[in-house]
Amino acid sequence: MSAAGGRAASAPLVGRESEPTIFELSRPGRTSYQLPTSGLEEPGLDELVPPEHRRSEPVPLAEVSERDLVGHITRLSHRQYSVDLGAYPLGSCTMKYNPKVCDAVAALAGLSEVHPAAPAELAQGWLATLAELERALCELAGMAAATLQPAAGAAGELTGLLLMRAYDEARGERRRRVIIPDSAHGTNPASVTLGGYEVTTVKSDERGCVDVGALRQVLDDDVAGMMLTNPNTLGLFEEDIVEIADAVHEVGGLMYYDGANLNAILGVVRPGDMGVDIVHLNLHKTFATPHGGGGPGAGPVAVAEHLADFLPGPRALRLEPAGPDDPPRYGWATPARSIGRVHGWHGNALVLARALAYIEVHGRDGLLRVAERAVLNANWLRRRLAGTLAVPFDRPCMHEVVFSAAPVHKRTGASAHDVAKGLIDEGFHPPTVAFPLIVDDALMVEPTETESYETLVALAEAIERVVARAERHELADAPTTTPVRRVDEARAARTLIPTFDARR
Amino acid sequence: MSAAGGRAASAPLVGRESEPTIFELSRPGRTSYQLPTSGLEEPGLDELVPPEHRRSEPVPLAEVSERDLVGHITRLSHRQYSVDLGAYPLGSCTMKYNPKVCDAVAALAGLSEVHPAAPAELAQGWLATLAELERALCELAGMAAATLQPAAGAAGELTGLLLMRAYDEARGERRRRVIIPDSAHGTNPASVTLGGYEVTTVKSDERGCVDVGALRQVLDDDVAGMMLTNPNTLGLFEEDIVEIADAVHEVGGLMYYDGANLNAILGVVRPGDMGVDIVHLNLHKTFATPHGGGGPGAGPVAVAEHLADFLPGPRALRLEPAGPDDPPRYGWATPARSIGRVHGWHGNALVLARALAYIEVHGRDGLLRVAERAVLNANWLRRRLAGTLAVPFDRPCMHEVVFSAAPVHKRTGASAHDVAKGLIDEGFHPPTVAFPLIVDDALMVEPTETESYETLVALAEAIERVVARAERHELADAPTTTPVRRVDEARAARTLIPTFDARR
Amino acid sequence: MPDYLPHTDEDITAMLEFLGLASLDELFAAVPAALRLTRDLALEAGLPEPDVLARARARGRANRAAELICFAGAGAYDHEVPPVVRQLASRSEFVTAYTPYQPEVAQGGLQAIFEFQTMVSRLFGLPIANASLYDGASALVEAVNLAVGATGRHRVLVSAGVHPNWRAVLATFAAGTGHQLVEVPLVEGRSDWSAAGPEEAGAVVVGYPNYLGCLEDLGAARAAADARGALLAVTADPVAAGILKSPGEWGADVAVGEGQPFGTPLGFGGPYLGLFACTSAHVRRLPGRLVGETVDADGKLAYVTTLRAREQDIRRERATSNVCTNQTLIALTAAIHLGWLGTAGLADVATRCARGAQHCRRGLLALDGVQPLTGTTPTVREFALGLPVPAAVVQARLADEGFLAGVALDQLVGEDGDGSVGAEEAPNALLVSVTERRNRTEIDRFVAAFDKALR
Amino acid sequence: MPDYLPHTDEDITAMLEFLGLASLDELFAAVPAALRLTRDLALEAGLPEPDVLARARARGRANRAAELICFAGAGAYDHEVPPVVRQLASRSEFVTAYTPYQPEVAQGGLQAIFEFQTMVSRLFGLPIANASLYDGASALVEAVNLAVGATGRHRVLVSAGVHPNWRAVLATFAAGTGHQLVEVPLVEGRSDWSAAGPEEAGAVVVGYPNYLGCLEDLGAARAAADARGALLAVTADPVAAGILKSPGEWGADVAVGEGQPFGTPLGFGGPYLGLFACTSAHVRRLPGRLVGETVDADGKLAYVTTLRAREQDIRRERATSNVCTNQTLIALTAAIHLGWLGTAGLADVATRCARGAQHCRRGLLALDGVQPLTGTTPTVREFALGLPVPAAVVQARLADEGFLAGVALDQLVGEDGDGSVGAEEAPNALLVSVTERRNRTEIDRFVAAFDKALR
Ligand SMILES: Cc1ncc(COP(=O)(O)O)c(C=O)c1O
Ligand SMILES: Cc1ncc(COP(=O)(O)O)c(C=O)c1O
Repeated sequence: MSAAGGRAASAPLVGRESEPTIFELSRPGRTSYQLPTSGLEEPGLDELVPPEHRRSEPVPLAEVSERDLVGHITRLSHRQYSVDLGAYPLGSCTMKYNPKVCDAVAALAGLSEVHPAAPAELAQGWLATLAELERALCELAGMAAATLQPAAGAAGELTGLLLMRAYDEARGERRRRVIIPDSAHGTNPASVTLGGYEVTTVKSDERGCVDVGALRQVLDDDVAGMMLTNPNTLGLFEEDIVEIADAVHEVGGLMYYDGANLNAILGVVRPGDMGVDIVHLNLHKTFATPHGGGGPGAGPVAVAEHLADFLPGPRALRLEPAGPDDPPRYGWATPARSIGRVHGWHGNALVLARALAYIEVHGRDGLLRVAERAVLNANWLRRRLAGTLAVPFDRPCMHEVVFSAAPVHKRTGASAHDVAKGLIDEGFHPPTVAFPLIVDDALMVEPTETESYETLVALAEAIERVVARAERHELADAPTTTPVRRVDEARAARTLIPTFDARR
Repeated sequence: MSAAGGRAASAPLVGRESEPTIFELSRPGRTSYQLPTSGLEEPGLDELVPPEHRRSEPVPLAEVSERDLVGHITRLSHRQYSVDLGAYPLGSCTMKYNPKVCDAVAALAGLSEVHPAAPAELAQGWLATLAELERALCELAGMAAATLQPAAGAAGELTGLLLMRAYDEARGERRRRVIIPDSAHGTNPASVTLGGYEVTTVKSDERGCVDVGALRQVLDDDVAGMMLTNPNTLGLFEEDIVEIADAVHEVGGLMYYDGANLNAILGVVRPGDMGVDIVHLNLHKTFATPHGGGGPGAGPVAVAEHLADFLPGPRALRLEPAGPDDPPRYGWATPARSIGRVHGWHGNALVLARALAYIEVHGRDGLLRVAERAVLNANWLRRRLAGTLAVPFDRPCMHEVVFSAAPVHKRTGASAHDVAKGLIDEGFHPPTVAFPLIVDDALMVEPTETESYETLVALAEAIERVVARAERHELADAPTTTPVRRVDEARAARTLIPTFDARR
Repeated sequence: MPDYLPHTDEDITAMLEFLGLASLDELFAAVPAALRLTRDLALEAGLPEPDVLARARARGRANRAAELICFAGAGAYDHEVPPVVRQLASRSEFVTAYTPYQPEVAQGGLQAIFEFQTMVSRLFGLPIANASLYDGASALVEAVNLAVGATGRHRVLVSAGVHPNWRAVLATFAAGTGHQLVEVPLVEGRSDWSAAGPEEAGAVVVGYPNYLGCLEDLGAARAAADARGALLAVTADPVAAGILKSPGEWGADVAVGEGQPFGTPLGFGGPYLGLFACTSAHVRRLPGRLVGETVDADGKLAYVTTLRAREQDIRRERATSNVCTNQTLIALTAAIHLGWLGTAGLADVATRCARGAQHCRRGLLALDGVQPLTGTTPTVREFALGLPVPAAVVQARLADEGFLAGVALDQLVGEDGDGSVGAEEAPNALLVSVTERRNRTEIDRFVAAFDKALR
Repeated sequence: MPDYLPHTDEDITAMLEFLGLASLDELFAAVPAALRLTRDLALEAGLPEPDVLARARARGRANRAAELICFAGAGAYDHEVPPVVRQLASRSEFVTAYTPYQPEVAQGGLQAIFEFQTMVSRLFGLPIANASLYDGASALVEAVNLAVGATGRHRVLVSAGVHPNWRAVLATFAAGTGHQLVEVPLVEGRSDWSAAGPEEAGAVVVGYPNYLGCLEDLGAARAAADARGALLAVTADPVAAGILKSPGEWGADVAVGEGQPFGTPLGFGGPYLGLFACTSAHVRRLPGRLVGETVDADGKLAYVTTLRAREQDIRRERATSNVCTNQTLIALTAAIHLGWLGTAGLADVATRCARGAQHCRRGLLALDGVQPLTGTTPTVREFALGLPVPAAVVQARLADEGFLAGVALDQLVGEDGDGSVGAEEAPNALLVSVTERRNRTEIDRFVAAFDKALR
C-alpha cells in the first residue's frame, strides 16, 4: 500500500521520520488536476497524433489527491531552512531579507501575464520596466549601457567574455588568455573556458588582494583581459584596482569586474569610475530577489561606451516622443555589432521587475545605507570574533569576512565543517565553508545589512559556544536537532541514485 | 538587550527553544511600516486633536524591523499544526482539506476591495454572490429563504432562537422553554439563554439518540421549540426526527435544526424534508472555509416559508429585469417583520464567497460524493478500531464516530487525554477529547472525506500503537516530539497571565 | 467531475466490503427511506476550478466600487494592507488550523493571540483583552451583556452616536436578553446625557470618535455612568486610538472596536474583527476565548487557552457568551499588522488620516450649499456633511468620476432605505472618510469632482 | 526614508565605537578617496512601498497584451497556473532559501528537486536529469557542449526547426566554444538531413515538435546522427511529450526543453526553466546541479547534491559548465505542477491543446488566402500559417478585438525585425498556438475576428 499522505510524522513539529517521496504517496487512479470546460469536440488521440509518434502509455507521474500533494509539499517546506526563518550568514551569497513588496510586484497580472513575443506596442509597460532598470543599473555601476538578458551571474560573465572577444576581433586581434586571481569565484574560470580563453591565475598577496607585481609578470599582448571581483571573495576591497586596470589596459586588455559583491559599495564607489570596461551585477544578491533555493537570479552586464555596440539585443529603449506632450514610448533595438542573444527571450523578466522595485523603494539614499550597514555588520563580527576564530587577513573588511577555523581544527580536531554543523544546533544557518579555497578551514560570514545588532550578538555568542564545544570534542555528532543527522555525501557520489527509479 | 529576531532556535527544524514574544524582540526606534506619499501639509497633532483628547505617548506596540517580524511570524507558523501538514481528525470540527481555489476567489480585488456601504448599483457582483449562495443553501437545506449575516454557528443559533421568539410574539404568545438533547453542542444551551429562553434538557437513549418518550414528557405549550443536531454529536442520525418534529409541532413549538454536521448528508437528505422550521449551516465546516485557528466562519440561517418574513435584513435579491434581454439586476430588501440586523454589515462576506465557489466547484454530484466519502471513512475507522477502543454506541455512524477510552483508562490509567497526547508523537493531530460530555473518556474521530484510505490505515495503526503504549504505561510523558511538552493548563487559570504586561 | 476526494474505485469497494455493505447508499441506512432525497439537488453539476475562478472574476468586475477611489468609511476603512502582512497572515499553518485544543502543537497560533491580546490591551488602556469576537457590533453586544451581568441592571443608555448598524444589532439581540435600550440623542454631534432619565442603568455606551466622526466628551459619559451605577462601554475607533486618549485612561470599564483597519481588506463587510477589552474586575465575565501563559512539564514557557470555565462548551447555558468560532485569523492578521506598524506607525497612520480628513473637509465645506452636520465639534478622520442635493445623487455622479464619495447616512441599517435612525440621517447627509491611502492630489480631485456633482 | 534596515542610531554609534571608528564613512577607508562617489547617485529618493506598487501597477496597465486572449506560443505558453500550485510554490521556505549547502537543514528543497529530476527523467525517457538550467535555450547550449565534449567533434548540425531564438543563443555562445554550427533546412516543416554534408559531427539537434509545430521524424534524425558519429539532442516540448513518444524512446542521447508550461506564468519570458536529461553514459559530463539519495549518520534516508566534482566551484576552469545559480524555484514549481497534473493530467492537457489547435487550424485555413506553411506535415499544439497580409497587421487588428493573435515569425530573434532566419519567416507568416485554456467559444470568436482582420 502507498504511504499515507495525511501523516505528518516528517514535519519537525511532531516527528523525525522521513517524508515519503511523492511516488510513494501515489496510488493508481488518484488525481488532483482540473481542466477548464472546453466545449470542443473530443477526437481521440489517433485523430490527433499519427500512430508512429504516439506514446503507448501516459508518462508515469505521481497520482495523488490535491490534499496529499499539499500535505507533502507543506511538510517538505518545514524541512527547509530559509531567510524567513532565521539568519543565513552565507558568505558570497548575500542572503539578506527580501522585501515582500517585490513578490507583490512580480505577482501582478499586468506583468506576469504578458507573452514575451507580444508586439512592443502591446507590452509598453514591460519595455519601460526594462529601460528604466537598465538606466538605474548603469548609474549604479557607472557604465554606459547594459544587457538585461543574462539569467545569472555566470551567464553574465560568459556574456562579458564574449563581448571581450567580439571587441578583440573587431580590432582584428585574437588574444588567448584571461587573468583571474586565485581568490576568484569558481564561475570565473569556468566562464573563461567557455569564452574560449585560457585561464591565467594570479596569486593574492599577504593582504588578500591581487599581487600587482605578480600580475605585471603575466601581462602581455596575448591577454584579452582580466576578471576581478571587487570587493573580492575575501570581503576585501582591491585597493590597487586603478593601477591594475591601467596595467591591463596598457597591454591592450579589457577589465572585467565581477560585481556580484556590489552590495558592499552601492553609492560609495562605482566600477565605471575604477577604469572598468565590463561589469556584471547579481540582481539576486544585491537587489534582493530571493534565492529560491538556488535560483532564479539575473546577471545583467553593463559596459563602457566603447563596448555598447557589441551588447546582446534586443534592448528596450525609450523613443523620442512624437510631440512634447506625448507620453513616453518604448521600442526594441539591437546594437549594431551585437554578439547576439544570450537568453531565449528578454532575461528573467520578473526578476528584473523585482530589482527595479527594490531600487525604487530604496532610492539613492537607501541603497547607500544598504552598503553602509552591510559593511558595518561584517566589521563588527570580524572584530567580535577575532579572539575565537583566526582572521587570516586582519584588516577592515567590506560586506563579508573570512575566518579560519584552522587553529581550532589543529587544536581540537574539529574542522570548519564541524563548526558549521554545530552552529545548526544553535539555531543558525552556518556560514560558507571551504570557500574561498585559498584559506584553510574557511568560514566566510556575510551577515548582510538586514540583520540586527541583536542577531549579530546572538550569532557571535553561538559561534563562541560552538568553538567551546569543539574544545570539549563535542561536535562530531552535530547536528542533533535536525530532521536528519550528518549526511553521507561521499556515499551519494559513490552509489549514484539521482531519481526515484534508480532506488533499489 | 532585546532578543535576536534572526535566531531560529525556536523553529522545530533546528531547535527546541521558546520563541520570544514580539515585545522581547522590540527595540526602541526600530520600524518596519511605510506609508504612501501624501503631499499634504503636515499640521502637528495640536492642530488636529484638541489637547484634552490627545494621548500623551504613542501606544506602546512592538518596534521591530520587517525582517524580524517576518522571522518571528514564520517561526510561529512552524510551531503550529494544520490540515496542510497532516490529518486533523477532530470530531465535530470537520477539518477537511480546503481547496486553494477558494483562497484565490477570496483574494480577488474585485471582491475584496469593495466597501460594504457601497450603493447596490456599484456592488452588483457582491449582491449576485449573496443571492446565489442563498439560493444554493436553501436548496441544500430544503428551506425557503435564508439570512447570510450570522458570522458563525453560534450566531446562527441565536438568530434562529430570536426568529422563534418573533414568530411566537407575532402569534401573541410568550413561551419560555426550549428543549435540547444532552448530547448537544455547548453553543446550543448558551444560545438558548441569550435568546431569553430556559433550557430543558432531554436525555439520549441507549441508541445515542433522543429518547422520544422522555421528550414527550417535557413537551407542553410553554415550549417554544426544540434544537436538534442531526447527525448528532455522536455522529448518529436521529432516526426519529420526523416523529420528534411532529411532537414539537403538536404543542405549537418550532423545530430548530443545528446543521453544523451537514457534511454527512449533503444531497442525501435535507432538513427541510424532515419537518424542520429553522436550520443553521456552518459554512466553515461543510463548505470548506479553512478554520483559521478558530475562525472566521459563517453561520447562515435558513427557514421555512412561514418564517421568511422574520429574517434579518437586508437580503440581496434578484430583481425582475427591465426587459427580457436585460442582464440580471440585484437589490437589497428587508423582510417585512424582520427581527433586525445580526451583523454589522452583511456577514462574513469573503467567507460566503468561498462557500459559493466550493459549491460551484463540487456541484450537485460532487456534494453528494462529499457526504458519501465522509461517512464511508468514519465507518471504516469505527469498524477498524472497534477492537482497540470501546464504541459506546455500536451502530453505523455518519461522518464521525465516538470512541471511548474508558476501558483503556481503567486498565492502564491512561485517559483519553493521554491517548491524544500519545497520538501527537505518532505524527497525527488527536481527535476531539472529552466531548460529547455524555461519553466517558470520549475520543471523537472525524476523518472527513478528503483523507485517503492510506491515511485512515496509518491513523488506525497509530492509535493501536498508542493504546499498546498505554498498556506499557508509557504515555504519561507524551508528547515528546513537540516544541513544548505537556502543558500545565491548571496553572494558566490559577495564575492568570493574559498579556505580556502581566508577566512578572 | 472535478473533486478533491482521494477515493479510488478499488478503495471504495474494499472499504464497503470491510463494512459488509454492498453500496455507498447503504451507508445511509439510518436515514428513513421516506426522507431520502430521490432527485438530484437543483444545483449545477460541478465546474472545474478555472471556470469557477472565471465566474468569480466576472462577479468582481460587476463590482464597480472596487475600482473607485474610496472616501467611504463608517466603520469600514480603506487602509493599506501591506504585502508583508498579507503574505504572513496567509501562511497555511495559521489558515488551516483549528481552535488550539492541543496546545503542544498549537504554540504558534496561541502565542500570536497572546501577543494580539497584549496589543489590544495597550491600545485600549485596559488590562484584559480577549482573543476576538465576530465584529465591532457583536463586541458591543457582548460588552452590554457583560455590563448588565455585572451590575444586574437591564437599562442601557446608548448614544445615538454609536454606529447605527451596531445599534441595530444591539436592538436585535436585546429582544432575547431583555435589555431595555434607551437612545441618547446627539447635539452638535455629541451625546446629550441629560436627555436620558436619571434612573439606574447597567451600561452607558458611547462612541469615540462616534460614527459622525466627532470626539465625544468621555468625561461626561463617565459621569453619566457613575450617576446611574452603570459601567461605561466605549466603542472606539482603533486607528484614531493611535492619537487619542485611550478608553481606559478615560475610565471606561469596557472598550470594544472594529479591528478591520489592521490588515484586513474591506471585503464587503467581513470577515472583520471584534476587539474587546475590559478591566480585571470583569475577567470572569469575559466573553470568548482567552490565551494565557503557563509552563510545560519541563517548566518551559508555554501558552494555552484559559479560564475556559466561562465558555459554552463547559458552562453551557450558564456560559458568559455563546461564542465558539471567532475571528482568530483576523486577530492574528491584526497582530501582524500592528507589529508592522509599531509604536510610531500607528500614530503616523492616525495622524495621516486626520490630516487628510481636515484637508478634505476644508475643501468640501468651501463648496456652495455644503454644511457641517455636527457644528464645531472636533472630528478626527471622518466627518458628516449636509448637502444641497440627495447624497445618493452625489454618490452616483462621483462614481462616474472614479470616486466612492462616502456613506449616505440614510443608507445605513436598512440598505433598502427603511432604517433611518436619527435626525442627522436625512437623505442629504453624507459621511466622508479619509485614510492614509488618500494623497493630496486625489483629495483635491475629489473636491473638484464633488463641486461639479453638486451643480 | 523607508527602508528595511534594523539599525537604530544607538546601534550605529555603539558598533562604530566598538570598531574604533568615528563615522560610517570610515568603514570605506580601503576605497581610494579619488574613486569615491562624491555626489548622490542620479536616482530618485526612496519611495514608500505603496507608491512603488502603484507604479508597477501602472506599468502593468500599459501592457495591453496582459488582457488579451492568448493564441501566442513559440516556446512560451499560456497554460493554467492553478492556485494550489501557486500557493505551494510561493512558500517562503522555498523562496528564501539558498542552494542547499547544508543538507541537514535543506532536506525539503533537496527532496523536491530529487522528485523533479525523477519526473523529468520519466517525461523524456532518459535516466538522468539535472536540477535545472536557465531556460530552454541555455539547456540546448549545454546539451551541445556535452555532445561536443563527449565526441570530441565540434561540428554541430542544427535543424532550422529548432526555435530561432535558441539557435541565436547557440550561435552567440559558439563564438566562445568554437563549435561549428551547420543549419539544416526544413522541407514542408521537417528537417532535411540530406542537405547537411556527410562529415562527422558532434551533435545533431532537432525539435520535437519543432518550432513550426511539426512532428519531425526522429528516426531519421537518429540515423543522421549515427551516420556522423554524433549524439542526438532533442529539444522537446514537455507538454506535447505527454502524448508523444519520448526522446529517450526515439534514441536521443540528450533531451532538453523549456519547462515554463509547468506552473510558471508567461512573465514576459522569464524566469523560465531549462530541462535537461541524458543517458547514464554522460552523467559525469552533466552540467549543473544534481541531487542524489544517500543516508545520514543514523542510516536514515537523506538527500544531497552530488557528483559535485563536475561543478565550477570545485573543478573551476575544467568544470562541465559554468552554471551556478540555476532556476531551482521554477523547477520546484514544475515538480509541484507535475504532481498536481499527475499521469492522467499531463496526457489530458496535451490532448486538449491538440484538440484546440486542430479546431483552430481548421477554422483559420478555411479563411480566404490563409495557407499552411508546412504542407501536410502533422502538427500538435501549434501551427504556422501564411497570410495574405503582414502578420503584424493582423496582430494589431486582432489586439483591438481582444486577442493576441500569435507570434509573427519574422519577429523572433531580433524584435526590431532584423533577425529573419529562414524562408518560412516571411513577414506574412504567423505561428498560432492553442492551450487547454482556450475553449471553443474563444476559438470560434478568434477565427471570426481573424476573418474580419484579413479584409
Ligand atoms: C563573486 C561571485 N561571482 C560570480 C557568482 C556567480 O553568480 P551566479 O551564481 O548568479 O551565476 C557568484 C555567486 O555566488 C559570486 O559570489
Ligand atoms: C454541532 C455544532 N453546533 C454548533 C456549533 C457552533 O458553531 P460555531 O463554532 O461556528 O459557532 C458547532 C461548532 O463546533 C457544532 O459542532
